[in-house]
Amino acid sequence: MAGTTTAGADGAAKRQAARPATMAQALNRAMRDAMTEDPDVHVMGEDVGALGGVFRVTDGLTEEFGEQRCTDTPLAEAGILGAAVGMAMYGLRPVVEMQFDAFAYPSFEQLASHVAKMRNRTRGRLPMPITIRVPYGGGIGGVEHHSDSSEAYYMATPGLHVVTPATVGDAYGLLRAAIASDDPVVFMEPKRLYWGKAEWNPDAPEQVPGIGEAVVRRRGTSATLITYGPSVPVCMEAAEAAREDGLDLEVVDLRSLVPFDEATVVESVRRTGRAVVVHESQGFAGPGGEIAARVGERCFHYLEAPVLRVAGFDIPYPPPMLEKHHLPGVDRVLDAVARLQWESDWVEGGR
Amino acid sequence: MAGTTTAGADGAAKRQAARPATMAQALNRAMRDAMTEDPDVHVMGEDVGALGGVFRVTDGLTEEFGEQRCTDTPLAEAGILGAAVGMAMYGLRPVVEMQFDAFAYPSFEQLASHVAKMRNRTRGRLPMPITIRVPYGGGIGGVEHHSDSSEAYYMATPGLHVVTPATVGDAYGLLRAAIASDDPVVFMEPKRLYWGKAEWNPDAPEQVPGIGEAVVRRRGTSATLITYGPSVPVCMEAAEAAREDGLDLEVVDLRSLVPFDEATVVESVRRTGRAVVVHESQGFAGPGGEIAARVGERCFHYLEAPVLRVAGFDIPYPPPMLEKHHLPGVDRVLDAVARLQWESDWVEGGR
Amino acid sequence: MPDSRTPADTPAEKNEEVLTMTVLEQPGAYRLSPPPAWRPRADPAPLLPDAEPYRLLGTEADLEKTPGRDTLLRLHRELVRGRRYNEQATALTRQGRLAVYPSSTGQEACEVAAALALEEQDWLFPSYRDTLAAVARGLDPVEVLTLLRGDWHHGWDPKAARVAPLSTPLATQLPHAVGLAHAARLKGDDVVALAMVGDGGTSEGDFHEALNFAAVWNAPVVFLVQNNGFAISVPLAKQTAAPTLAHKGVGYGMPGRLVDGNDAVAVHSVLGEAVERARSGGGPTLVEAVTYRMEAHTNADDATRYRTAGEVDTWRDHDPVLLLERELRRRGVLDDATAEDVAKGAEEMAAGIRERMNADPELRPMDLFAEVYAEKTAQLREQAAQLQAELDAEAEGNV
Amino acid sequence: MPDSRTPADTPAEKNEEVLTMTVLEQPGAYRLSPPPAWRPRADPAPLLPDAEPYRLLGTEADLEKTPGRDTLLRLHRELVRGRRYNEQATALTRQGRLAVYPSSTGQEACEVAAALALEEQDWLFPSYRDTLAAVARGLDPVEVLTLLRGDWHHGWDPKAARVAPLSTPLATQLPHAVGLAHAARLKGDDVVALAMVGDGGTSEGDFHEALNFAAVWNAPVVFLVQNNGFAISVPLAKQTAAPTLAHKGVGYGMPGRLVDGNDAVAVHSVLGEAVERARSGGGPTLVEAVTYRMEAHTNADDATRYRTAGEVDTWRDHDPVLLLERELRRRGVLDDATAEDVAKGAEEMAAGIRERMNADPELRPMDLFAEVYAEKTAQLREQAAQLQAELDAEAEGNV
Ligand SMILES: Cc1ncc(C[n+]2csc(CCOP(=O)(O)OP(=O)(O)O)c2C)c(N)n1
Ligand SMILES: Cc1ncc(C[n+]2csc(CCOP(=O)(O)OP(=O)(O)O)c2C)c(N)n1
Ligand SMILES: [Mg+2]
Ligand SMILES: [Mg+2]
Repeated sequence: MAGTTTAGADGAAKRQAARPATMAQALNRAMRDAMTEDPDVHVMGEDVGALGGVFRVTDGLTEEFGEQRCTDTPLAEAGILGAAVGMAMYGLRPVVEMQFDAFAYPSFEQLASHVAKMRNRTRGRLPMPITIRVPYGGGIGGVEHHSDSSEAYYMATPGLHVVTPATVGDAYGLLRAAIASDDPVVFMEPKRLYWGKAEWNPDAPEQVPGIGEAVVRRRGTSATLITYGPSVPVCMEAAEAAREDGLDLEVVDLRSLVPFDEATVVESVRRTGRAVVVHESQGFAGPGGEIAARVGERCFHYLEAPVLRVAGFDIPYPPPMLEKHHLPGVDRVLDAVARLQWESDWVEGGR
Repeated sequence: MAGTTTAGADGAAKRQAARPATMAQALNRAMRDAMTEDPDVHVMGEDVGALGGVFRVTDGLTEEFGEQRCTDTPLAEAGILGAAVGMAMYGLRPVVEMQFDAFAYPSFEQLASHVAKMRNRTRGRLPMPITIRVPYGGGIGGVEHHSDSSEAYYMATPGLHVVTPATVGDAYGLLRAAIASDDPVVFMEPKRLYWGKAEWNPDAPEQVPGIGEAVVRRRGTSATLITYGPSVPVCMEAAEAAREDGLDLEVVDLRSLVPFDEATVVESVRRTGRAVVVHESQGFAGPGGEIAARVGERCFHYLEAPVLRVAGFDIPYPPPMLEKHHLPGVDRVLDAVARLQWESDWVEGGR
Repeated sequence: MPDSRTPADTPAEKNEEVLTMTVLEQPGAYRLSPPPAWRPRADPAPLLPDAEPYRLLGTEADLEKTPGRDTLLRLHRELVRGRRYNEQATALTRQGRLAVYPSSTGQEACEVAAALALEEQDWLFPSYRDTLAAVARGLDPVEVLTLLRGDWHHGWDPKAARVAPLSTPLATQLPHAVGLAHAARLKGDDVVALAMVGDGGTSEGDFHEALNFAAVWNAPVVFLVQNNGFAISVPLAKQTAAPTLAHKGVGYGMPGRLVDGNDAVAVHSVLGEAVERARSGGGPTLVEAVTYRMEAHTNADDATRYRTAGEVDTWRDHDPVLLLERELRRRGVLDDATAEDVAKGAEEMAAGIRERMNADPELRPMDLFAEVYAEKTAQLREQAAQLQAELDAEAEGNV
Repeated sequence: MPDSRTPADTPAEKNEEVLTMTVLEQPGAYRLSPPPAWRPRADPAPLLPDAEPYRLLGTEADLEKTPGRDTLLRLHRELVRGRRYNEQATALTRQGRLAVYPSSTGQEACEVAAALALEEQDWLFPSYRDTLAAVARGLDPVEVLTLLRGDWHHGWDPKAARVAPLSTPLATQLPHAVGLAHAARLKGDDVVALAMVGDGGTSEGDFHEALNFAAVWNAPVVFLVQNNGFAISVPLAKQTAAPTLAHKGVGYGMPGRLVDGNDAVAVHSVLGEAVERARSGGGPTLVEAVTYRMEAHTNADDATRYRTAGEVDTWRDHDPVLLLERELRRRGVLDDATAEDVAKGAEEMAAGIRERMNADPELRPMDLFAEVYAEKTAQLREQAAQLQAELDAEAEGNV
């Protein structure tokens, strides 16, 4: 997917070296570059114009490309996504911003019954090159309906790609790939990583693997942490901490939930023999179910211990003052790692 | 849950013996009896009145209870479910019919953001005793959008119960229990079992276990088939067929997907040492993911083979003339059973 | 039709202008210290529908001048063919050749007029009820019936035909029409979208959102509501309490037009005007065509459960084919020879459909995986291989 | 307000009657052989809003007769307290005592009038913007602010207070109001529901579906749209092209009323009339109150990105508190002593809020599992045990 990480049309005069950039800035740059390169790319959503989005991810796009390229729509998510379907039918590449995870739900019928199915029902004649950006997850002190992790819904809908970056570089590269994709991509942006910074060169963004490829963020031999999005930094921290216990954990960042990179995951777990799936979404019928089931099936003879899951509780997302009790943190990850039957002392009843 | 299977207010004169009844008739009778016993039970939906619903499940209810107790609503699913929320807030017990699985999607926001969360956010002060009847699944020759299996969406939404009958007796008993429940129940009715008949006495319906209890439909020792709804008859047939191969399969009918009866499932698999999860919904991120992951974790040391899944393909539901290729049938179940490493000949790459 | 309804009299100005309006142009003044003068954002009067459904048949309008003899005869021919098409499709259902058929018998005037109102480059957005509109637009009936036959979900090339797939989830096609029309305008193309929906569909949120987007974006869209009296079994009175469905237009800032949906000439005229208005930058129009569904909802429905034969009979006198034929004969536009010729053509069309639909369709099971994505995922490759193996085994007679 | 708008003049008859209308009462007649005479289902004329926002302040209306001195003074007191409440809540945000606060500064007339228009047994359905309406209805401000403080999602007993939880997903509370009002009517109870929504919220499908259900069911509901000019950054002109939002009413068969939302007496009067109309079986009303959001959307918003200070300034002269106070003084209804007394009361209320909100709320982590279901599932029992163990370990200083 070489074309997806080019730096846009800026002249050499404006070129810069790497400098600290946030994920929000990288996402913004990805849209800017895509819009510059392809006049068919249109950004639309609530408050994406003058305001630049409530997270400022579309900052400056209307100023640069005009109101017809980055458009404040009426406040109606089904209407937004439905209109995007029509625009895609006419050859545009809409990039839709849903303001918060739970506010994508009104568009669920358009998503499940049209966006996901249009290519298939028309035997490929009406592909849906739509990117649906969904800020997701908690940890930002949001009140109810502002912190849902809705990726399980999208994963369970054949026809959609589901992608989620965990790093600044991936944010840029994966969003470019999503916009360039001829298939609909639900692009899940971990809210609490929006302001995380990394060294990054907007004029020569690093090449990153494309949609459908997981990445081993940290090599290890003792056990594999399988994770994505907002839980990647948690797992990296847990892996650091586990070194004190003499454990060398591998961390796999899935990057795409659909397509699912089974090869990378299975290779890792067969090598380490142990796995913990970590995510923020509720555990029951959450993404980890599919992942653990698949690992269990494909790595059966290599497993030294059951595949464990560390996830959000099976509850509606808590109010801000209690969210820390819900979010899977380093301690819970380490607890799960400790239960991976290092000495065949399997404890019944843990999660 | 004793009160949920009483026979209604009919006098002895009208009492009858068991006779062949369809699942549709049992569901109809469940609503009739619930409405007779409790004036707060209201049935509502599209065409539930004079027409008796497109599957005739509400046949005669308007005639018997009047238009205010069984109400043809305007054609707007979010409005129906949203109005039901308000009615429940005032103490009614709405029973909502969604006409087909995919036509419940417009109400997704009301379901996920209100129905599922209202009790929790109000600390129990506004429970939501709403039953949402969703005819689901395929095998009836329906054109697109008429055969979805949407249960994964509801399972992934904490706060909802998800229940699905596979027998005439369960249809009555579980629907009575759903209507009697103070929590919202998504009641998934397997369309292609609507017209399946069994001996059943409407005036003395059999007592069945309540919501949250699985049932072992067939005892066996070789392996456990874990299934629900439309796939229960398929698994029963597969179990019969497997006897030819000398295999004695156990069949667990989950009946409730939420709450999930882990105890029954785990007990069974620990006993047989092998398990196949069977459902019609797409495999990837489908209900079987959670089930297989949970069994894998809780039965790890008892498993002789990986937990396998037999499911619908990861595709939009096919057109009527091709659906037979999609639906998990007896042969696919037997194929999976054959791959349960009876002689340690694990085959890579099968599903 | 009042003259005030000309395309020049647009409810919303061009988009650019609308966007520069500020909140100060809203109402809210306190008389004692007036803020900038209040005015409504559009004049409501021209957006309101006529007091009665607009008609041309049975009036003294000079139809030979407008729409003219050719159009009258074309409408007649298509109506007769349309009726025959509906009968043929219904018959195919009885023979098990179609999984289901939602007939538009009684609604042919709307179906045909919708197709004829559009130019070559325009787009039609039909619902499941509107296969006839697609056929009248020139599509191959066998391709059009694919969804209802059941060998695939959809049968024609939407881009080549500029007819969107039949939409089953109610009203969901309306925002698509808005988005497409908007996109075409952004690209500078002269394209109008005409989207069809039923009276029941107007209750859905997507109807509301689509009309609002269309008005705010001033998109070249015509919304045609066929009010055929029922949403399956539910009569209009349980669907809405509005004076007419056309009265919804003003709430979006677009004109609402009310027309006798069984008067083919009137529907054609109203739609034609709305299409012209859209084409010339005047924005969207909502048209309510009052008609009646003569058959059951589909062959699977039992209409006797919710309406009387007498009610249906009353509408037989208002049959759109009858009305037009009677009028054209009265005016001397249609003679026996032409009528016979038309009938013969319709018979031939029906025979062609019958013959081709009686052949078994070619089934392509492997297509189940072909276009889920542009490229199959690893999981889909596995699953496709599994099905292929099953099919191979079956072909070898192993199963 | 024209006299034709009396409750007797209802748009939809009683439900029972509506449901017996048949499709033959629809339009669609062919003049040459007339079907049963066509008539619209309701007379549209009385459903249309006034040409300008209705006002009472600054007019010669005899306010001391209606609404009367007591109500005028009550409105004034609540407006002053409301303003003070808004200021206090905003200040608490700056001090980190609230997670977020969507202020209703500038909209106090709507908030207060909504609360005062209802009887004891009636229900209020507020959005996140409408904490003041809940407070003006008599709820404890600290309970009302629970959601925005963040210790729990909701803070009062909705049944005891007859105030539904603050609704964050836009317009979703409207069908709830319809369902509740409908249920109460079915039970024979005298209950009216008043539901509040913003101008942006009117674009959502749920708005449409709720209004349609209300009209078809003839439910006793009043929909109050506070058109405060913006949906976060999006101005009204990008939200709708309608002449006014009140023009949406006719499309559902309910009256649409347009009122100056900064004229507390006018809003109170229009809402009072709509509530009475609903109570007496006249069905729902849509009220658009034209007002202005003086603060940013919430403390997290930067309003300078999308509007000028000048625009905001223009509205300062139309401040609802100022308007009412000026008028009451002009009319001699309000004297210095009363005004001072009112101000003092407001200060005391603010001090009370400050003090209680400065105390740390009692956090109850185990409540995360308490009311997900009536009874915990096995999975939730496991998870609760896990959290309890973690909390215990923490309490013992083990973590
Ligand atoms: C979202 C959605 N809900 C429900 C249905 C099921 N359904 C199919 S047709 C129909 C009635 C539609 O009535 P109307 O809009 O008046 O169109 P008509 O069939 O009369 O042409 C219903 C309820 C559907 N297709 N989509
Ligand atoms: C369904 C939904 N979509 C988006 C949002 C995010 N959001 C919160 S407030 C708001 C603007 C609402 O504007 P308006 O309805 O005019 O109410 P106001 O804030 O002006 O009172 C938006 C877009 C939401 N809360 N719910
Ligand atoms: Mg209809
Ligand atoms: Mg607003």
